[in-house]
Amino acid sequence: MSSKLQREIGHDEFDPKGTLALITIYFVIISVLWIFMYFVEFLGNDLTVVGAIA
Amino acid sequence: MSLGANSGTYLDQFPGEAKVIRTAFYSSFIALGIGALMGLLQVFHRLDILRLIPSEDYYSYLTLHAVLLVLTFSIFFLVGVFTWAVTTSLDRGLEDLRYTWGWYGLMAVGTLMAGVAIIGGFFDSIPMSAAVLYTFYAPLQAHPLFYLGLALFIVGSWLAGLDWFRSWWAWRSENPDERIPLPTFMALTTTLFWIISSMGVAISVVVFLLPWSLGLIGQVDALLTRTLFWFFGHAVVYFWLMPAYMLWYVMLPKISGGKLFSDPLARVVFVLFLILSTPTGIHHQYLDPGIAEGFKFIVMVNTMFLLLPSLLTAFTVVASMEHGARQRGGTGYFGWLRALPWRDPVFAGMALAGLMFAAAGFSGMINAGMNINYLVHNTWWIVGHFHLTIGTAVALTFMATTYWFLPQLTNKEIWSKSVGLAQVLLWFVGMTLMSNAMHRSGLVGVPRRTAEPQYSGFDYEVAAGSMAELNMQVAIGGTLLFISTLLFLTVVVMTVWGSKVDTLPANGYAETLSGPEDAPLVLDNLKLWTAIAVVLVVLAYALPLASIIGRRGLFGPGGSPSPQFIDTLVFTGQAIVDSAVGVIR
Amino acid sequence: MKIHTYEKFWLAASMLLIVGFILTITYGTVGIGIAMVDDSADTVDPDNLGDHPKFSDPGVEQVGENEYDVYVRALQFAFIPGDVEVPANSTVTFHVTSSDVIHSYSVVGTNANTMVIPGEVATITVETEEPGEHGIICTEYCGSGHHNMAGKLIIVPEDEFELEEEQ
Amino acid sequence: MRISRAGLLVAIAVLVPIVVELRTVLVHLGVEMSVTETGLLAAAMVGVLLAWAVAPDVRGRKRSNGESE
Repeated sequence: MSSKLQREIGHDEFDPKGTLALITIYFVIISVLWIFMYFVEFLGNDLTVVGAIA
Repeated sequence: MSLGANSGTYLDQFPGEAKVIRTAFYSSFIALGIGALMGLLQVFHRLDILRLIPSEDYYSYLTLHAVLLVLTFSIFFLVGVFTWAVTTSLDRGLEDLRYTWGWYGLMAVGTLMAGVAIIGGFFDSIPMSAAVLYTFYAPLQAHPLFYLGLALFIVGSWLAGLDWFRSWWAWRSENPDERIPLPTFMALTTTLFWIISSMGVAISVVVFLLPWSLGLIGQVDALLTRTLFWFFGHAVVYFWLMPAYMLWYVMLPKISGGKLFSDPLARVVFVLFLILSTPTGIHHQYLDPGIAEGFKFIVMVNTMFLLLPSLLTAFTVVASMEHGARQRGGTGYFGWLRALPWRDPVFAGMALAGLMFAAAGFSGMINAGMNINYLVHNTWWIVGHFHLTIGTAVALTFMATTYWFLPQLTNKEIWSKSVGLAQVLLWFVGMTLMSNAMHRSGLVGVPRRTAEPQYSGFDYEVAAGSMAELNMQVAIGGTLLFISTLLFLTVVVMTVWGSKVDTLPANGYAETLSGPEDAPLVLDNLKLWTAIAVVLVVLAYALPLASIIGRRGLFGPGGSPSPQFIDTLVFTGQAIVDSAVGVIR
Repeated sequence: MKIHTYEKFWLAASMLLIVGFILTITYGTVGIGIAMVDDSADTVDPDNLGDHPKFSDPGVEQVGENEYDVYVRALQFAFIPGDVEVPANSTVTFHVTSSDVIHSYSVVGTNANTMVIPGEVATITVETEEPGEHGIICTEYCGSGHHNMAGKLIIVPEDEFELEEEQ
Repeated sequence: MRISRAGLLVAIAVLVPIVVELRTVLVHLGVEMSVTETGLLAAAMVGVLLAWAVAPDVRGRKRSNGESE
């Protein structure tokens, strides 16, 4: 395995910027989907007001 | 982590333990094969493509599929993985292999008993059945053999946990000042919450269901046994998931060519799972009458916070892969992804399993939401969700790592890495098609757990495409998954058939960028975390359980009256929760 | 304990996400008024539903100007009554109980959905709007004939609605 | 090749969920695609991916991973 290593990167010189980029994209997708699922799919569904005792 | 002194494969290091792990793995793969076949038959039956048996018997397929895959396949595999993790990271064999074979035997006998009871359901001539599905909600009743088998299986898994603890205790007495090695830490924390949570199902089975199925007691309470089931039923999900997490933490970075980003955070994550896994089960009962809304809300808050360790894991694991990729020459914001060892099915399978788990995380967030549960409860959406979690995050990780474990356990080279790669990709594509269609079907109201989702008198209103097309997606996806399973089993059999080589890499796991020396000592205080876990479980469950017993008696309405002290407890508790909820609303 | 800056950022984002989810749900409860099925109804004896004032003869009854109560008994493998007819633009409260095992009462493709547990009366209230038809199914596995357990919710225009004669 | 053959295969597999989900998203935005159209789109995307993979790397970076194994 080590034979394929081109360089050694230690803790202090490693900034996982690719991870940050990926995970930010994930965050955005999740947030948008949550809003869509809750406010459009769920609240927009028929017979929505379940429970509220009149 | 100093494994240099003891190089060689796992089989070279621990031949006796290797044999136990191998046997556990083979047991797990047999379950996988039968379970996958049941899955394929189910898909064809539900979609009315091919119905080999009457729909009344479909539920025996379903029970067998679920029990074999989520309990037998996953748990037999994970006891093997944890045994590997503990022995490797402590660098010492198990204390007594006869004891180890004892718990393996108990689990195997338990599985056989439950399996026989379920298979009896297919034959009229056998006076036995257990078409109660994996959740076995009373008053649906199974043959006593089913409950007994289940109990033995669970006791076997507890004894396995004790085995790992025995190793750790012995190691600790010789190394009093050392930190618990990370893989052992992970196995121990998982064992702890597994024992806490499976108390619920053990009480349900041993105190209520087994005596009832034997005719010793006249009736059992549907809501109480159901609540006890879910006491265990959500934590068991994490019991399956934790070994996959462990492999992502300790194996994936190494295979990517890097190091684990942070040992301390990995410990934090496992501690969070220990304390939060169990007091969340009621979120499976959001739509149950007989449980107050306040209890449901509290459990939702716990469940939402349980997202935290998974979100942290996503970061740490991806960062570890990125570290590997950059050490291999990867650059850029996304370009580094190309420098990862995609050719290796161990890596590709685990990485894709992780990717699918990110999607599963989203449907899990929806499932965790209290009122939005009205939309998805008991629909096919849920099935889509857990085929991404247990069915991919866990199953695909287990299959992929088998390509690493099997050579370690047999000293034989994997038969074909190319077939292995094809297998994991096929799983990924098949599951994409199947689970996407399941989620979407669920949103238009297609139910789970039914032999015939086709009803006369109404149609499902599909937003995108058509029902036929969604069904086709499930059929194709299910078929690809079955083919993938066959490929996997082929690789396993051919590998085991092969001859030994001595060119295999040595046993080991990933090193860390930030090691345990950076982790506060308190993280290793298992007694403290267990105590906190128990307190949280009591807080989350004492009142709902007392309330159920207070309202319904121990054996259900019509049964015995409830003990006096429970009524008092419920009255006080209810008042507290009501006022707390009053503040929230 | 060293935590990388990016990881701290992600930790904060994760907490934001979690709190955001909880706030959304709370908004649904407080702002929209979505209530969960709960334990407010008294328990019943599933073995003697025949003696129950309502469940002995389940069906639709009018309880207010635009308010209706629907009593439904779920059993292996049917709902009694199977078809439920209610007027549009009214408030309908379903009271559902089981005389044998656990079932569900789920109006297909809507949010009207509850578990039905022997001994408990699941109570959910919905506001009907447009006339139309929905399937009602049991979504909780309840035995070998589970897939046959279905009914229909028929929402009729207010002026066409009339209560069936009591038998 | 800018990417290993195995990497390319994985990339094609990852395209599957992207296409499937894209189609679901588009429907909600009012664009309906038939199965055939989806298939064509997928084929086109695979084509683009292949073209990108085979085209010489303009920056001329040396890649080390991949099919050499």
